Amino acid sequence: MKLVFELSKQGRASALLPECDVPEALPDAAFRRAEAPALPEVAEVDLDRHYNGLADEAFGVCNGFYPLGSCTMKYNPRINEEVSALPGFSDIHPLQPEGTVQGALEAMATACDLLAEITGMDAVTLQPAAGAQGEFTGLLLIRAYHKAAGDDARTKIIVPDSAHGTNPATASMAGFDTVNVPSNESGGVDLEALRAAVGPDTAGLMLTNPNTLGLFDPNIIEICSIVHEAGGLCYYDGANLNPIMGIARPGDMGFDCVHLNLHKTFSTPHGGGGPGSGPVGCKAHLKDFLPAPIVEKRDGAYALVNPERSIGRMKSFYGNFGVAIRALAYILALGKDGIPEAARTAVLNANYLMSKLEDRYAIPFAGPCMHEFVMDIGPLKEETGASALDVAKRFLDFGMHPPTMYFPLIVHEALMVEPTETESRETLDAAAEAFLAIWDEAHDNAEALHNAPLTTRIGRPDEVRAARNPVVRWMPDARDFGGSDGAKR
Amino acid sequence: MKLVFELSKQGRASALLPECDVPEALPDAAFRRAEAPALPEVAEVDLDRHYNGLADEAFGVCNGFYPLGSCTMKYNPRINEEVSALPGFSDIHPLQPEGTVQGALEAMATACDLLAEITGMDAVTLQPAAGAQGEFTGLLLIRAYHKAAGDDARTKIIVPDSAHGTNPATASMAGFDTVNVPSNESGGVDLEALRAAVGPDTAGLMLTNPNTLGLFDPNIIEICSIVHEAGGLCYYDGANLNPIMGIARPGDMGFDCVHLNLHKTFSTPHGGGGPGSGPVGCKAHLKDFLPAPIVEKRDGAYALVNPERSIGRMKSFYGNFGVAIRALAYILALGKDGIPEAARTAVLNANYLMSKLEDRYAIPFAGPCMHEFVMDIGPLKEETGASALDVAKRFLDFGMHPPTMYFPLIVHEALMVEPTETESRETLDAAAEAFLAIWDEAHDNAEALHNAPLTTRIGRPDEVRAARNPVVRWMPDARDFGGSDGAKR
Amino acid sequence: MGNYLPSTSTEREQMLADLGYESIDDLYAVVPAEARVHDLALPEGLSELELRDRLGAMAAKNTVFRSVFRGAGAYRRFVPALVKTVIAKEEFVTAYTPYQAEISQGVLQSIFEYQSMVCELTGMDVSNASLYDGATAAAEAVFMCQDRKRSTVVVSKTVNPQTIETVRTYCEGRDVEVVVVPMRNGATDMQALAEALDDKTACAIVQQPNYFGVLENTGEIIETIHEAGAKAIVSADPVSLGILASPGEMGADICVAEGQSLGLPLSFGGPYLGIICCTKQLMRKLPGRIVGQTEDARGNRAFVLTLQAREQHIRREKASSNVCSNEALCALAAGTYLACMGPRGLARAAELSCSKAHYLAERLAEIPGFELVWDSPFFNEFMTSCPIDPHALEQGLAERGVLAGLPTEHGILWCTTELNSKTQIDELVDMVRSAVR
Amino acid sequence: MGNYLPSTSTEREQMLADLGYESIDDLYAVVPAEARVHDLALPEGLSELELRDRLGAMAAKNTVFRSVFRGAGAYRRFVPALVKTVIAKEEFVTAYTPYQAEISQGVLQSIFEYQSMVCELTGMDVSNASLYDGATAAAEAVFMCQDRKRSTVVVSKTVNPQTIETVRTYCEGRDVEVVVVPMRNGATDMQALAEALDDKTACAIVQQPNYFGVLENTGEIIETIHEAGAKAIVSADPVSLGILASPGEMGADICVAEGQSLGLPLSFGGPYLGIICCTKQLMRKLPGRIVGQTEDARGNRAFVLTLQAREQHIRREKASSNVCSNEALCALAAGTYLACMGPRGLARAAELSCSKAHYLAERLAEIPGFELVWDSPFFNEFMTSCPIDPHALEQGLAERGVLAGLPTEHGILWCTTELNSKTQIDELVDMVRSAVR
Repeated sequence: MKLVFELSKQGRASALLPECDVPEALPDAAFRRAEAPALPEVAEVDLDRHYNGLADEAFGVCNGFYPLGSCTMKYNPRINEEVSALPGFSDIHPLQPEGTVQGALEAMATACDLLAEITGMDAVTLQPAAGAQGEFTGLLLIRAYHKAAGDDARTKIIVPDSAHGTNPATASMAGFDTVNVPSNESGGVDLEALRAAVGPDTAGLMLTNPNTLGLFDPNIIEICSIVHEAGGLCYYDGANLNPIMGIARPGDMGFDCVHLNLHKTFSTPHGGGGPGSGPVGCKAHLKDFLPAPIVEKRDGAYALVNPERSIGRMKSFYGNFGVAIRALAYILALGKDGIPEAARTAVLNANYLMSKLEDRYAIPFAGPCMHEFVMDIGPLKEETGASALDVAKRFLDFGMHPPTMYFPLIVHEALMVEPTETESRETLDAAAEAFLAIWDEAHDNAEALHNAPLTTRIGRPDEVRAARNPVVRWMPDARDFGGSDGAKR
Repeated sequence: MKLVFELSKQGRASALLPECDVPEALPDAAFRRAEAPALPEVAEVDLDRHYNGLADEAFGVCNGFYPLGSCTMKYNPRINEEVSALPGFSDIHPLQPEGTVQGALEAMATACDLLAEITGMDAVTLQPAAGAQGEFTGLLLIRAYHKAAGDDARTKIIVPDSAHGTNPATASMAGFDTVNVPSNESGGVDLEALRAAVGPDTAGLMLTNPNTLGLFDPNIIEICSIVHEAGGLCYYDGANLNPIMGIARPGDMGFDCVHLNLHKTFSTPHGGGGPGSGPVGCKAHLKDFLPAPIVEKRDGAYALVNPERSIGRMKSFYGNFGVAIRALAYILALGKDGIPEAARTAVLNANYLMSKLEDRYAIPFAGPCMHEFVMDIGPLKEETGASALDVAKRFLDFGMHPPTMYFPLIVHEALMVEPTETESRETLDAAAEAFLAIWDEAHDNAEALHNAPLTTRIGRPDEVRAARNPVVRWMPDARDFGGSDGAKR
Repeated sequence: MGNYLPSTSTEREQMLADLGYESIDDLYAVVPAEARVHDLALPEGLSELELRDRLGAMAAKNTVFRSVFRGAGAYRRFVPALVKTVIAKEEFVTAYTPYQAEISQGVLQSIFEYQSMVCELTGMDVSNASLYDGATAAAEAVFMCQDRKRSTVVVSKTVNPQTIETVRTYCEGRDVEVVVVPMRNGATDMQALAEALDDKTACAIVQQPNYFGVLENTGEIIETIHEAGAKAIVSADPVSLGILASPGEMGADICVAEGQSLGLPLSFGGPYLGIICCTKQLMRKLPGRIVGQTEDARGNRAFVLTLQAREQHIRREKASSNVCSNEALCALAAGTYLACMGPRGLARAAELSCSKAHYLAERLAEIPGFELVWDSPFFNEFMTSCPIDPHALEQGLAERGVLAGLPTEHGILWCTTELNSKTQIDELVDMVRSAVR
Repeated sequence: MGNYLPSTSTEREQMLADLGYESIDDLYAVVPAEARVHDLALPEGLSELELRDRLGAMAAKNTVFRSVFRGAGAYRRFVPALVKTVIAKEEFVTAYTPYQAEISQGVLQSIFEYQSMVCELTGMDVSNASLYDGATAAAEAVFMCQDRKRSTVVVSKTVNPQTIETVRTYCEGRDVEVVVVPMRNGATDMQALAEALDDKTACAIVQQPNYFGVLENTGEIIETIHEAGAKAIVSADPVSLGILASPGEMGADICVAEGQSLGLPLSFGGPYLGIICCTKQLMRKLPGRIVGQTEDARGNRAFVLTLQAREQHIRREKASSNVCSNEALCALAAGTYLACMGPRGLARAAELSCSKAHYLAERLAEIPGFELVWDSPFFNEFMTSCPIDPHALEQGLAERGVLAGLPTEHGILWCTTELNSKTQIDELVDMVRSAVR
């Protein structure tokens, strides 16, 4: 594929804007740029083909099975795209008078109520733009809570070693130190280690449950108690809510606040890496600290109000509204029966697929699993030389997206498989057959696997070269970017 | 690719419709069907992937060069899709009170006016659904005209031997006999033959100009005169209007009526074979015969009225309205300068591409051509064994759509190439290189060409088998379709 | 001004120079001066922004009704979101007729699937790839039945009048007589039908449910037609076939239908979808494109346009139809719609439409002057009397965002579909009640 | 009720049986009873038809204004039809972050192109793949500048107040001081700025054109910041960069921008697009995803996510940012927008926006009481006084389909873009005139 810049010819353009119908009034030369930006000049027909070509080289849930562990790549219903694009939602200004956006505020309030019910929380904000920002918000709530209580000594956040990297990174952003606690042999939190870790410096615990091994921690209530008894708060990382939504609630487990990834659990599309949405829910004792503004109904009308002791604003306006509309549509469609049914089916599908693989592939922690399971490719690698990377890359040749690779870190050759509930038995069977075929190939000719994928337009890219000699932009001929060999026209 | 029926599992479905909110009231059993139709039962996720898979196996103008002669596969502007989908156009009932559809009627009237100006006609109907139906309409106008004049002897329609098959077929549908006239050595109408053919039985002439060889007939005015002098009318087949729109008008050449293919000249998309739209324009003396209804402005408001001596209705309602909106948008965008500029560029592009090929490939009629040109693969076939089919199929391997094959019939191994104006020089150069490479391949190893295409998912299908033993539908297991081996579940 | 040309004027001049011409006019040398345009009276071209404003303003002048109780051949129905997604895919939208099978399997297979679903729905053996609309499908069906011995056409008065008009126009070219059979109690008059048929009759057309919503005794009608040695053409409502007896099981020779209900918007009357399908005996008379299944040399299943010997580009003046363009994208919509709905979804749509019509009829009957005109069984459309000027009623409702039933010579023709909720119906009844007060 | 499950309950029971379980609850055995939901207080699920009605009713309660004269950080601008087409493509919409480069070249290349265009537009060396929005981009930019010696932040009062608030929230976690510099005649007070900077200052943020539409002397400001040894962060309006001096050429270290103007709808405030780019010296401090060019073993050009050593999944608690999701689809929209517009189209958008604002300002000034609050040069937004209650004016205009400028403590902040035709502006002025009469 050519770069769009490589399609550019001087003077080409589409006729998009009219001539000026008022007297021209432009800024003084002092404010003007010296030369025009070297944006591409391409005719519409060639742009159209360019982006169709790029789309052909993208792979979405619409193209096939996507068992990317921890990412919950479920089907994105088309109706959600349709309703979120309604002009009444998509063409309203965030600073319109409240009286002219009552429907939008109603949608937000409804989404908050439904999410609060699903998580067992008392209040929800839609403002965080993604899970990571939700985590940051949650930790700022915890920080504000302790601060309001005059308790400045609580500087530490406890994080299990199986956690996503965002957890410790977020703790740092929020000014906390991270204390890692190890997993026990069943993959859950080591209670003794936790007891040893908590103390008067404990601000809180961040926990994903089911954890990144796909296991629900049976000690969850005790875990929360231990933290609470030490004076800390418990933060629920909602990345893995999908298998328990409508079945069990973080609030009832003892968590004080929670973030959700609407782009995972609530079926909003991932968009190639965003936009996501990371609403945060909290119990009543944290509600006054929520970021500003939140939606409330007052005297029969919805209004945006600032919580009393708000931690402030996390971003512009009210969050990724368009994403929230999609999630709202999803929850309204599923309703009280559909939500737990989706969760149960996610768990069933994961266990079904795992059962087809466990005779060949090592499953490091005993099941049943929840929505996902981790395979350890270590034994296969030792035996045949085929690594988790090799297995994943070969999986591409079967027209499916590989599982998450090399995560969680506590399993060195991990492949993390999350089928989600929106896959049929036929799809799961086809995936199992592919994995088993690869297992056979590893034993027959592991060398060949190192060259996988074989059927994609490009082979494995040289990532080391990319990082060592970064070429991160196209560069017009006339200029150059430092010492690097920028992509040239 | 599986058939959608092969994805079906009993009981699968999407939750699309609600329960009934009024008392159930259904027809008596006597009116009910014995068993449910065996429609597929497939989940939304699998349907979504199915249709994405089918789309991957379709090739449109959005995917690349499409020089399909006589089809004018120009770029379909995206804005036209957008405006035609506006609820104010797409969600209005054809039988709404006229006061509630003034904008729709205005759009139709505007389109008619613009098309009349471009063709040099006095009135236009948008009713015909496609070019072929436009032809039928035109011939019914001619028939009605002679009938109204009490002239029952005019039973013959003259058609040149280079004409599209629709011309003679239409003449038959309209109750006329067809008289074929041969082409002269320059590819135009043989004037002597025409003079010999006309007479008191001549109802009219159907002519495409430029003709299917891409040649503008220099004798066009004399041709029309000859027919008129014999008492016949002249029908302009608008299939090839693109190179002369805004440059020369059928009305000024002497034609009495004309059809247009909005899906060719006016950039509305072909949709994989329709919907098209075939408006018919006519001079004042035919206006009263136009199909009912047509749009007129009366007392400041638009109204649908039935012409006095209308030939009747060609189809339901007012034509392919949604297609007409796209064409209207196109004409309004191009305007008085853009329309002829598009025509000129279409001609330039055709001549440019022809000039790159004429040293190798035989061009049976001397240029310059108009919007398209015909190559004769006969000499190449004689020399190497590579046929027009072989060349076309090999062209597929270059990621482009082949030219029209084996048409016009007067060139036995014809390839008819129409690049259109919406292709860049780079694209034309790439196409020329592909044709020249194929010419070399034919000389190096013609055998290999017989197996082309090599890079498509399927190779050349067995068309004889398809016609001899027709399997034209999938069949559920339990039933069978006559003696044929219907596709089975 | 737009033009969608990739090449700039500079590039075009260069290309022209490469060709050895000085002016683009040199390429037009053969065009006689008398035919040349001198001052094209078109407006100046518009930028995309202006174009959106201009067309947007026209669209805004049309009323998009909140609720619609009018059908009469065009129906506002539920369209699954997936259908809209599928038919917006550029690969489908911008492709030509699938002549090049090797790169067109997606389009070909979608049509093959459409043909199969149409056969399932109608109970017929063979469907083509579609025609322009229901009315032209009926006219083409007539052409299929005509031969030297039998050429006249009998049509029931209860068939959609636009269909009758279209059949007349098509038959006009060949000077064929079209006999219209009167109706009785809203349905085809059986006795008059039998009398209209004779040994010149090529075929007879009936509609089920008929134009007035009434359920015809299709079986008996077809029997009568067959007894006269003519072919029976049934025009069906495709959604109703979710529960109604199929033309195939009733013995029809040809079934035609307006397919707009299957996932297409109202779009002020077009583009719509002409469904035509027939018994296998008539297969080789079917007009238009047909997709068939075959194999490539490697043994892959493959689809192609087939039975082309029927068509105009081969037969020329001997072809029975000149059709080439079909409504492929509309057929894709219909196929996707049927796949989304499935047998149960389609049945539900039919059931809801029917039940709601009966509820509406009952509720309207509470208002003096709104009686059912006929006591025949009906499906989702029905005719009532109207005690006031129906156009005044229509106008009053229109101002409140509701499109009333269609005023006709017999009364008002009401229609409901799955989109008309009970709330909408009750609201309508209230509006009607206050309108006649 | 929807559920989007392909498997039927029968199939699921069978799968469960295959696994050797009797009940799905067996798989949940580890979940303690106290955490189990007993009666989930959610409404019954809806069919697609009901869902469309329900959400449609909510959407219908919002006013979509015919003309909009309000900006203040969110702009209704022209969006080319092609942009809407591209970002609706399911392959882009439903893909994950492009971890698997071999099947994600389309997404990766689109981001690489986006990064390149952003660099061109801003004059900076390196862009990331995007952040959440302009405000969070500013906050992340602050994090890039902080080290042990220098950690405080200076922000001009003329920066969008939501950006200031967001920076404050982000800095709160690390107890970092945020100093706000006052303004003078609608622009940053240069003397106050110089005084606010000291040897603890990590960076200072200014906005061009600023929140009030006024054009800042960016060059002088950046010089002042650099003289104090701090980094200069410029928040830019990306459309204005079609003609305005780029932050890069003025010497900025980091440029951030709200990218919503580049082809994204207003969407009640999100999703928007956080643009962040910097000098090559700061490249390895840039947060979020970055796409780089490399080759595969066969020598094909290939794109990958690169410089991952910066990111949270590698560095964990040592990462300077926790960002993982970016706004890839919004970046695709922006890249497509910029490719559609090209350098001349973007300049035209900037010129139209600016010219129209000056025309509007002039016309409004004809009405007594609507004077410009400051006499500083402005771009496409400006502040006027208002002789009546601004909310009454807002209300009056809203009833006529026009969204007035934003009422603020300083007056009314008006905005024009290329979408405001002279006709619209004249109409607005007439409405305002009658409102104050």
